[in-house]
Amino acid sequence: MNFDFSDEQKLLQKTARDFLQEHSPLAVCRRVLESDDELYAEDLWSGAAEMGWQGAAIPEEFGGAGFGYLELVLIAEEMGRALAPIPFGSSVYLATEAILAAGGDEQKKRCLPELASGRWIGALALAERPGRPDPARIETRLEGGRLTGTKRAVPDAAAANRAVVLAAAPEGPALALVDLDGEGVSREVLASLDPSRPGATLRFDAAPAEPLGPAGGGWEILERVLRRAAVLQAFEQLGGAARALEITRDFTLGRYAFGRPIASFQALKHRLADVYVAVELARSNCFYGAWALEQEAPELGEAACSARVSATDAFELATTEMIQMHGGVGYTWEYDCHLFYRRAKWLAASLGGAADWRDRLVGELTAGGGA
Amino acid sequence: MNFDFSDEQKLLQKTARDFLQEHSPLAVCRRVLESDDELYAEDLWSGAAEMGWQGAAIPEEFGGAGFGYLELVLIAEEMGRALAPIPFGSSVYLATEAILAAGGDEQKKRCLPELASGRWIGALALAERPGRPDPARIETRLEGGRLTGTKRAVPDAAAANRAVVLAAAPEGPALALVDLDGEGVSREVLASLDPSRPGATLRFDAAPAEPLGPAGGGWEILERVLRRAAVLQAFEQLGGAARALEITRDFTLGRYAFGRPIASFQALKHRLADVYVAVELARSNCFYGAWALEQEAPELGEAACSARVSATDAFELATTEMIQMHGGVGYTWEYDCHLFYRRAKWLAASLGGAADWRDRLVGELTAGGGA
Amino acid sequence: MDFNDTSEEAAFRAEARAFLEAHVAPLEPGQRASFETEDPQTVEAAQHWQALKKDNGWACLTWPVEYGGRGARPIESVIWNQEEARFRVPPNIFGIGIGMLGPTLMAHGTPEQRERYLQKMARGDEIWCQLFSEPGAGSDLAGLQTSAVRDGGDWRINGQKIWTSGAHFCRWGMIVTRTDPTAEKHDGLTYFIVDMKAPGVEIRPIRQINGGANFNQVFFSDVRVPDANRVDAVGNGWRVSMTTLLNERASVGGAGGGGLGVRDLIRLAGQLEIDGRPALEDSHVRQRIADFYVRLRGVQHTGNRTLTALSRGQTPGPEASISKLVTAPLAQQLASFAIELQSLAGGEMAASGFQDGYLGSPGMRIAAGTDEILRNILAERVLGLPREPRMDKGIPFKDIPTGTA
Amino acid sequence: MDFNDTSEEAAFRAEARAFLEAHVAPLEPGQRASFETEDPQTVEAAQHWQALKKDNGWACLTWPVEYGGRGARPIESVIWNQEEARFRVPPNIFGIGIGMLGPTLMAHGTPEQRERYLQKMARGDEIWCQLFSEPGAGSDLAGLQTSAVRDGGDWRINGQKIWTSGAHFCRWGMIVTRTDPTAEKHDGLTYFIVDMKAPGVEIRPIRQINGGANFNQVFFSDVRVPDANRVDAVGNGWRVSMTTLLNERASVGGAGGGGLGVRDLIRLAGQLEIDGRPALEDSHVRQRIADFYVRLRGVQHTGNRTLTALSRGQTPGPEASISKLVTAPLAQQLASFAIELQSLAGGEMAASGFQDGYLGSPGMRIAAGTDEILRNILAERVLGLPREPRMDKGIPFKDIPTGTA
Repeated sequence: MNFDFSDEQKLLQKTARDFLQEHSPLAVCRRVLESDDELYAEDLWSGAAEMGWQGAAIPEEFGGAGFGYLELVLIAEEMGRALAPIPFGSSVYLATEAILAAGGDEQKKRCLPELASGRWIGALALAERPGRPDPARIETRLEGGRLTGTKRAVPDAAAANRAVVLAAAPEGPALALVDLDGEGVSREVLASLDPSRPGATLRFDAAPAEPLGPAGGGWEILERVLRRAAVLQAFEQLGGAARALEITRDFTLGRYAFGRPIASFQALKHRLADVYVAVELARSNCFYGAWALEQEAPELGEAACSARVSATDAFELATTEMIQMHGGVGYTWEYDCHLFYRRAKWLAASLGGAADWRDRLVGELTAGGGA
Repeated sequence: MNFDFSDEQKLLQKTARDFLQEHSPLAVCRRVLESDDELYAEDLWSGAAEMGWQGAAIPEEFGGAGFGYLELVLIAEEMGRALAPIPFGSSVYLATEAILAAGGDEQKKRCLPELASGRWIGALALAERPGRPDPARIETRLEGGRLTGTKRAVPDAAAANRAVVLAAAPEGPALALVDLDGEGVSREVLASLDPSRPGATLRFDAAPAEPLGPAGGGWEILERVLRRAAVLQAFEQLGGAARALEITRDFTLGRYAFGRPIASFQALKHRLADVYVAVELARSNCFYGAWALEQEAPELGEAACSARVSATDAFELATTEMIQMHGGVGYTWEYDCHLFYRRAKWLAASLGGAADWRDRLVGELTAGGGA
Repeated sequence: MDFNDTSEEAAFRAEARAFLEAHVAPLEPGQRASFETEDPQTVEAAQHWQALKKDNGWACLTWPVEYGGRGARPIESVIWNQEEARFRVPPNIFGIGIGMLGPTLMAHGTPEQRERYLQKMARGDEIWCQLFSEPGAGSDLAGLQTSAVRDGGDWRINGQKIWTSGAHFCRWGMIVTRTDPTAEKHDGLTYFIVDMKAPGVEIRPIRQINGGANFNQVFFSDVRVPDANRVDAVGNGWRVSMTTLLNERASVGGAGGGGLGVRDLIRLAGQLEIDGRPALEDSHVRQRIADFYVRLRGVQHTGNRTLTALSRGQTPGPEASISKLVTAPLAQQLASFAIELQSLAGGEMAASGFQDGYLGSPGMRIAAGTDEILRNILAERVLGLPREPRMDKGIPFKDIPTGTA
Repeated sequence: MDFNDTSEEAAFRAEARAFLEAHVAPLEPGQRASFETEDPQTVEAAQHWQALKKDNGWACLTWPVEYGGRGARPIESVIWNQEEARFRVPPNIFGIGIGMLGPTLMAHGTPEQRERYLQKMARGDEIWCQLFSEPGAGSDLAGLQTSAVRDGGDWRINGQKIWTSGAHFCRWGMIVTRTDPTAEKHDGLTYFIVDMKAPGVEIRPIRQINGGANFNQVFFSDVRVPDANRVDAVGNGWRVSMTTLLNERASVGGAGGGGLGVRDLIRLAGQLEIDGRPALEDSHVRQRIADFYVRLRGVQHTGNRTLTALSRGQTPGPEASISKLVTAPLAQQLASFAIELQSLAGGEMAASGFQDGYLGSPGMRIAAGTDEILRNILAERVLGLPREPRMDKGIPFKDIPTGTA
């Protein structure tokens, strides 16, 4: 039984943590969150690229660092701990994965080095209306290399310069790659629940777009990409949850009421234990997801859903309790609780909430896979 | 605002409580539960009939006491408090209500006095398989005054001598009244989750049966009866929940650990507060249900669902916590916790679980009624 | 059992409605009187309306007539509030004074204090705020550290209060201070009336996580208070504060969640689709809606039971704590669920009002008694369970561990 | 990252499997070795199997060789258990002795005691039980009242123990008693080996709410124990007990829920219909199934992390408490939900195995550490949160309030 990361992988994680402690303290997240025009921390983004993180899972032949997924998940966990205000998830877990999954060799050679270097910032444009996306109701059209339609609430799209877009082609759902700074594209930056990760509405008016993967196969590729992204983002959620728990624990140890630390009151102790349990269950499910991702295992579907569900739940629980256990100060702008609370809900929404993934999990289980 | 019972009604409730304290201490419930052949407490049943309870809502012209529903709900609450091991709910809330709702004048004149006196013990035979009943899948047939088919898990059917049976007639779903001691009827007493309220499987082989209400209208009548029964049984659940809370409270006050009553530990205090809240919300919803029942108000559908859901939840929560807070002794046969725990789950099942009623509630709300 | 007024109540309601109709416009359907603005014009409008009510016998309904009230029964006050809520009136910024501080002065103040302050409080000529909580003393109010030290015939106050509503437009505040740190925790406190315009009083708004700023921090630097403004005896501040807080509970009562509710959720679910069918037909969505609905209806009907007790002349118990304990977490759960239902779009503030609700609801779970304090109240005062062991009894306040020494 | 044995582990596993295949039959798919029967034949069969294992070096794997063990690494013990679980073997009724009491004797017993008892314990020739809990001392074990009083060279034991497994077929028991009620609570305890066949020992089975009777009450009336059977010093019983209980935690570990699981629930949902469609397509049902599944998988993979630590020669922490804290309430919730799904039929025991699960699961939440105790352990030992204030410290045991005086 070897169900843990190797010492080398843990060392890489430690390096990432040290780097982010220095370059992405919570003040950086707060700076972007409070700013009207700083859409992401550019210095942090380029620093991460220098560390090779954007290209962690991109093979070296395509300009990546070629670390692999067991390394990338640990970087993701640290991104989550740091609440890094950069579009890492959208560019790395989604756009990069889409090109890795569906791109032709020429596309990979052309696009992946741009993504690995951080020059391209990718996003995935999926939703057109509130509610669970539905392949039968895609109104954005891709025809003759031109894209027309509107994508709503695209995560990280305020910062991105490229988008992988789900569109309806004559052959069926298709993915297309679009230059967001090119012709026929306009964007409206939106107020995000987590303003450190601003999204946008993207409008395409016959914008030039190149198909990604076989026409008509877009939905299947998307499903594959989402599954992989779910594992990666679950680690980000896990990192955030664990950090929220640590901060809450430390606060309750230092805060006294009735002559003793509030951490000694059983109501808080027991709920902190419950948060700890949720975080550890999420961690274990995430480990399994990482294994399945790295192995391209048939269990990936089930593992990704489980990791996603438990990490989403853990982060939401940890941050809800974080504010509550901080009491009045936890509800002030000045304290950092709301940074975590916002990020937790925003990450939950950005790949569709836990309910969607629960439903999908049962689909995986009853399709004949699973434990 | 006069959203409470009157002093006269409260006096009647007090009388009921006193009577049941004397004639239905928990030892009586335990006696029936542990007995292999005592199917219900016959003495208690006839005592209740002498008090006029079986006929509480039956008009005096049909042999009832004619108290009304605001009185009957309070008797039901006391039945719940006492865990009375008698088929009161099936006979009074279901069978009697079905005849009141659907019986012709002659039927009422003939049947209701029997039910009011307790000579007839009624049951409602509805389910044919596990899962939510479905009017499109009734296999029991009613034709030419003869009933054929099998009804499973009929609550209180071990004790009953009459049953109102849902059957498929040529015109559609129909209700029929059957003498369970008559020809063509056989019954198999089942081990119930709550053996103080044993159910049975009923097999009908061309058993003589008289139609109740218009042929083809059986499902609508049934829905009406279930709605009314839901309010009445909610009070029974409420009474059980409140008593479970009281017993648990008293136990935790008397039980010491670490030099102090376990009731002083915040983990228990806060959960007892949560049980109290659940009981009070249930009580308030029950009050509303009682008002709607008594008024035959258009809000009855919504009110019945709300009362049923919150009372079911409260009783299950109170009894689950009851065992847990009693600790080891709570898990022994000797202590009374399991009497409550069994009754709570059994009552939940006997009209279909809370999930069924939640679903029904949204139907009521979106059909244009409600608050 | 019914939901009707008694004939006496009906007469009162008719009279109240007649007065309202004569002076203010009814709210349109769906319209809400704004409760957020605290600009000078709004304050002035509120004072104007309060004065009009006072001059016509519709202010401070339950106060005795001698102090400017109407001597009405509590149920009548409820009826007035129900009726007034149907009209377009300025926000009520007098609640803390009239509901909590006025009754405190009646119980503990000197005849001079009652004479000087109550009528002006009743008429809204002078607005009042409450200065109890401190950064280090929230749920454990008696842990407060703001000091008052004798200085000739005056007192000098130093320290910091927090969560004060309306501090910047208030004329007077009621403050609890520590006058003897060597006494036991609850014994060394004294209660004062403090001039909010006095030198040394500094007010800073607190920004909340939802961007709102409904509360303030108030700093006291050598603020002088004459001994005539002391309420009740030196060292008796805890008892006086309890009077104030008991009246808070009575006046807060059934604070409904505010923000979007279950009807809004039903509407949302009617607009969204899951797998090509309305979300409102999805059984998971239905279960959640029903769960929210049943609990909220339970709270509402619990409120009706409380009103019934009032109508019958009884005193409702601390059962009122149920309302906030249920509705505040529920508002958070409901907003959270609605956001989840919006799926990918849920991360944008503009997707619906539920995003605002998600950011606003945590404050409801903390303000005016945290969930934890409310559970303690129910456990101890209703169920009669014992208190936790106290580590802060029987020793001088200054020796109680604070974690900061 | 993988789920594979190291080559050393694989070799051990092969060796273990070879021994098992040579002596016992494999379980058929879906078949379970019964764990409930405790009739004399079963006890005898269990002893026979244990002796065979012992004589071939497969008993007490982690015990030192000198005491009858194999000196194996903990991961090897796990591998053995995994392999043995695939075969049709009698129930293991030696776990308490071998897992908890043996290690206690190794740490605290005299050379004579180790010599006398350990080999026979290892071989199953003598079966052991544990006598710790009392009716008035469960979670608060140190509140125990069973007394041992010196009587010449012997001790006389009086009192009552509870929740003792297998008392009627055990030869020996390990008992903690109070020898000095005037000492502080944890200081007045002494630990003994007691002869379960001695005069004055009376065993009564306890009937559980699900009808089972896996535990006993044991009454002691003037039971004589020679001083040679005392384990460690007089007054040192608490420390000895802690050794026993630490070994309990290590051996209980990832106790899986037992009973019906999420796969059974999926099967049930596939058989039932809601509104004419399979319940497995109902979105509410799917949400609940997924919730159960995810948590159980989380527990399972947490177990894999623990095994990995063992495989790497590390000591797993009290994180193992997670398993029971999650699975026991979950088993109850799962059974409850399955019953609800059966709707009207859910009230009958025969409807499915979930009714049994509903009655059995509350015991899992209480036995071997209640949910509450497990949360305390996680909060204090993993998160480092402070203990509750203690009201039972610094005073003689006899003066601690018990509520019964």
